[in-house]
Amino acid sequence: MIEFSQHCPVLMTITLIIGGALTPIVSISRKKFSFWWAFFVSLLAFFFCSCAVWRLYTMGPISYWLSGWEPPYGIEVYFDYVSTITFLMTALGILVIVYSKRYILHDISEEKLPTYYTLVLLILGGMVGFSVTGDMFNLYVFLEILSLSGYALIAITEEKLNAMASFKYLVMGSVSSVSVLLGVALLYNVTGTLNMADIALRLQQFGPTTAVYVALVLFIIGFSVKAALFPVHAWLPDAHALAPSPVSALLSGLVIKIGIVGMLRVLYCVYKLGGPVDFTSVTNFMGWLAAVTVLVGAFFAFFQDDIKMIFAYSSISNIGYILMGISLVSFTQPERGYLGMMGGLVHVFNHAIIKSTLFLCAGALIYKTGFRKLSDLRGIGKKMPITCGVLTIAALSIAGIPPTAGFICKWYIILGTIEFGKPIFAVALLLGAMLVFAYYIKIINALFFREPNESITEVDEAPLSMLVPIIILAIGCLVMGIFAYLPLAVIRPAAATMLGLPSTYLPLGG
Amino acid sequence: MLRSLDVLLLIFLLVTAIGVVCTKDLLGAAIIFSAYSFTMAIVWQQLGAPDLALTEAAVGAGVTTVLFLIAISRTVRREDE
Amino acid sequence: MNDLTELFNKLFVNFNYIVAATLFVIGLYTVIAKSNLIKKFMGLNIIETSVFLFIVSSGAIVGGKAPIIGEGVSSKTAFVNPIPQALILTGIVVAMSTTAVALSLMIKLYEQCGTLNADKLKELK
Amino acid sequence: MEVYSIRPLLAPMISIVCAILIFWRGDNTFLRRSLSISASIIKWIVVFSMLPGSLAGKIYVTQLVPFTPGISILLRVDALGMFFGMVSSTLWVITTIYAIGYMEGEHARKRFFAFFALCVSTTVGIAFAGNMFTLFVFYEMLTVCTYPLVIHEETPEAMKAGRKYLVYTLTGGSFILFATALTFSLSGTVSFSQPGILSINSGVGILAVLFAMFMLGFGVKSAIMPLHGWLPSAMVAPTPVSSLLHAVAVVKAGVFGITRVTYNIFGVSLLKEMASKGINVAYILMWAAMITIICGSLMALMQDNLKKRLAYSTISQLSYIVLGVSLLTPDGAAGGIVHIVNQAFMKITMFFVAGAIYKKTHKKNISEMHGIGHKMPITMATFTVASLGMMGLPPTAGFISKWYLCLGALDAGQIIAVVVLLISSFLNAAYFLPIVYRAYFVKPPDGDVTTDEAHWTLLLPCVICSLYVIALGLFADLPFVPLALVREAVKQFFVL
Repeated sequence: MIEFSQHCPVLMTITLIIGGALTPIVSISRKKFSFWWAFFVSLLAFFFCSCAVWRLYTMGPISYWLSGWEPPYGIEVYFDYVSTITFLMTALGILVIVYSKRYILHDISEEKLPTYYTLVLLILGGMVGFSVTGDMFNLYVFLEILSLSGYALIAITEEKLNAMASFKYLVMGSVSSVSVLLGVALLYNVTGTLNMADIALRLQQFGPTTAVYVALVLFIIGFSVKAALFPVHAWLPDAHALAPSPVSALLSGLVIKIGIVGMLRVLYCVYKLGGPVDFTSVTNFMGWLAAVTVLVGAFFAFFQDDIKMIFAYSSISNIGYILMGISLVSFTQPERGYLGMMGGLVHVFNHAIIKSTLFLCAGALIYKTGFRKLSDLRGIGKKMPITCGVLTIAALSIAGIPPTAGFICKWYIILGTIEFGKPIFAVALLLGAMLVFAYYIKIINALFFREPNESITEVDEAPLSMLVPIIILAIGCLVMGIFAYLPLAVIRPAAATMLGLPSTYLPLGG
Repeated sequence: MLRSLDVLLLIFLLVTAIGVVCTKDLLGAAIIFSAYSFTMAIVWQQLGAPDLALTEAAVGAGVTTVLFLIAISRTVRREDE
Repeated sequence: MNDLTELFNKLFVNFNYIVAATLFVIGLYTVIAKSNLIKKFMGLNIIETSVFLFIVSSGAIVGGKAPIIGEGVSSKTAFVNPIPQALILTGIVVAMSTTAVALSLMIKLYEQCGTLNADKLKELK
Repeated sequence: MEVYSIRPLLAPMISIVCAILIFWRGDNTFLRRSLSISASIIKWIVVFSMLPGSLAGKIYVTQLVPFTPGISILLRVDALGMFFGMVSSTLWVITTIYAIGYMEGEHARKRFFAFFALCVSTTVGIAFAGNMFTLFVFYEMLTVCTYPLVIHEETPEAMKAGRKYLVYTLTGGSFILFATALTFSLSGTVSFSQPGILSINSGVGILAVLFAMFMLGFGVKSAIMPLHGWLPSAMVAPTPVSSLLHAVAVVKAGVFGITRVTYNIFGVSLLKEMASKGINVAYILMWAAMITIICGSLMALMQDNLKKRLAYSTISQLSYIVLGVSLLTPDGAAGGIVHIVNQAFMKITMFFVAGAIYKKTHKKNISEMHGIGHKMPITMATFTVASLGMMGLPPTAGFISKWYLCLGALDAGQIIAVVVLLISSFLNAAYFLPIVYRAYFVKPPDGDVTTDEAHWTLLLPCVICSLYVIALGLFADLPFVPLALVREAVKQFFVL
């Protein structure tokens, strides 16, 4: 078991990518078989991931050299505490695939089913690979795999606007990828290695040069685009709102988190707190941008009538929370950043769960009624009580109402800002949360408390294959909030190791 | 010290790039782009990367150009349309 | 006069980098300023190749040999560093796939909207 | 003495289970009614089974899930919590009976009763919260659960009121959240304890800011001026909601929070120490309360809509409690806290009467209520009793609170507070007695004086409450009335 679990991080990545590539072949005679294949592949990946996580928490991080090549020639797969996000990715992947079974035929023809599932598996594989690799160049490769599948998934429907949204995303995404690649190259130039741990060591030797600073800025720019931080967020609303709902769930729930994971890797695994490069001026700036992002996202969401557009803008706002949390770090006193880091990391998980719930619920409403505007969906709550009930739970959760999942991150980030001496950020966060709640209450009002729309009288509850995933996710929203110590226990070592503290570090309130 | 051939190649690279930007006819731009990629392939060779030169010649000058040509043939030919 | 020679020398030594930077700027200009989507994408390709040029140049040793083991090769030092090239190889393929995806998107867009002009597409929305 | 017990958890859970069952099978009228009533009675029994222990100084504790190191969701029933829990669970029983009668024939009754139960559950949660964090969790839940009740009518006016309510209370909630986090950051704990958890070493300035934030937060629900704007507009809700939630649960949650912060987070000694260093936050709070008392009464005078007048009267009366708490003397605190229950019973009677009149005659305005006392004598009699209580005349409950408040004010040397209380009594008389006068001594316009009382489900709660108002006044010193519990709580606060 121990021997086997060591291979798991590699196995799950390979399973997803090869499985994805094989999908068109296995479903050549029956297009619909591609669903079962994708389901099976994602289950397998989930199993591998569980093994890896189990090993991580019993024996510590897994460092694995592909085909046994020693550094610096081989490629390292490094499954550390931050990589636990892969657990979420694979789990969410299964739910999204199950959900797609009925839903996706609403958006695409049966001919395209294998393509769709291929892309879903590839995007999952890209994300999983991105989170477990210990090699800078592989980071770039996986980033491209997942981005390309993402562009294609957005444009998979025949809608007119989708291709445009996808193209906008593609141009922004390509520029960001190039900037990441350039960053990798600069770092390689200075240190002569691509392995993250090696780079970190050698940076210590070579000291800070201009190239190292430039590389840092390039990484931050590149990953900011992927995470949709404020000035470079413009691609997100269209892309996330127009994609088929399960794809929106993946994109908003997980893909934007890739930018966050990338930043965590670069800032806290490669450059490192207390290392040769004092990057706190950069994180400081990021913190301010994040505060603006929170408000901008929340503000624009207010003027939307399209239900998925609202969710997309609120994703921008929530990415702001996360970035605010992870940028509250002090270079010389890492423990001061602990609570904020906890908040940011917890919200990476919670927002993934909540936002996918929201998008999947929106998908169920669209699937049943064909409407996506709030003014058309009014009064649907009585016809589809379960979907709308779940949507309400998720909406309360994202507004940070206790005892749901969204509240924990709010609590931690506020604690973090106080500990860090920047209560102004907390003000931005609370104001943002208020705005968020204002438009979610608009949704709840429309669903439950307004005169029903006459044209949707013949509507009943969504099919089971769509209900089951959203109910599971809704339970997740509640459990992560009420039994908050469970996710916190999982994330605590991640926050500590990111800051260079021992993984058992436990301050007051941590 | 760079050899003068390299310098010439690099300058030609710049010229073709500007050509790509300035040509209003997309078909022409695509062909200039192909020339650009070929030049790049030779630059790779000069920099001691024959494998890259091969790939660039095949993928950059070949496949990408063909893709551009297909796209142009199925859409517009003039830039301002 | 001496200063000028030195300047030229410096320019020559760094000529690869200068060209890469210039190409980057040309590409960026195309992406931002041109309204035709296909043109935009050519610009993006130029940006990508400029980055590749930069990386390979940084790995190159002038007068070094290709990293291929053959007859009469004994010392390792004269080789060009192979890792950047391996990276670029992947990079070229990735750039090609991005182009493929982008162009197929454009064809789709053109079929639906009848134009590839970014400004006109914005109006259509 | 702390005793582990499941009962503190059981009390809020009963209402939650009841709410879930109503959501599930609430379309059946009989099932809905019997569920509501039986749950409220079971809950009442559970809460009251803890009363003897509480009186004897026992503290019942249920530790729920740990949240983070140093914080857990903790239910802890001390004397003050027991007191508030008792008030809300008793009034739930009475209001449930009333609501069954009142909501007859209204729309969306399933939703109404389910959220009603949820609100009571969260109120009891607030009462039993063992630390600031738990209190905040329930406080926010209360805000959310009340929303569907406020907008029950679904008219544009109701929606507007609901929006206003949310904006006010959630902003307040944000202040509390920030203040709670700051408290945790300063002291490393958020548990309520005697005599408080903060220390003067944190710096007087930051403590003053902290206190101000708590007061801004809780001040919204306790409707301290100028944070009161939501309360009058929220009166568009159906009467049972106005009565239980806007006379008892929501607003009292606010003053309860203020009490907790003053005595269990800051503590009397710390506040006095701060005062000696030049920042007397309690004094400022006292002035805010006094201004609210007078202004609220004056605005009540100007209202013609009965429920609106009651709402402004509530604003004024709530500040009695805040005033008592801010005096920082044992008698003042006792007067303030006991006014939680006294004001609750008096105000709920009045709301019930307003509702009964509306249900019977569809009259909302006082100027239309000529001779209503002839038609509905029992109803109006209960209203009269409550009015006398509001004025603070013996032997009603209102007298007890006013007596203790005055004693406390004299102890604290604040003659001005006594004056304010007296003026307020006159103002109370000025806006309640005309109603009574009009009801009894002005002939109805149609000359019809036949008795025509409301349905018994509406009448009975009025009668019970008004009897209770008198009983509280007459038998204030018996061991099982709220005053005894308040004395126990005050003993804990002032370490007597």
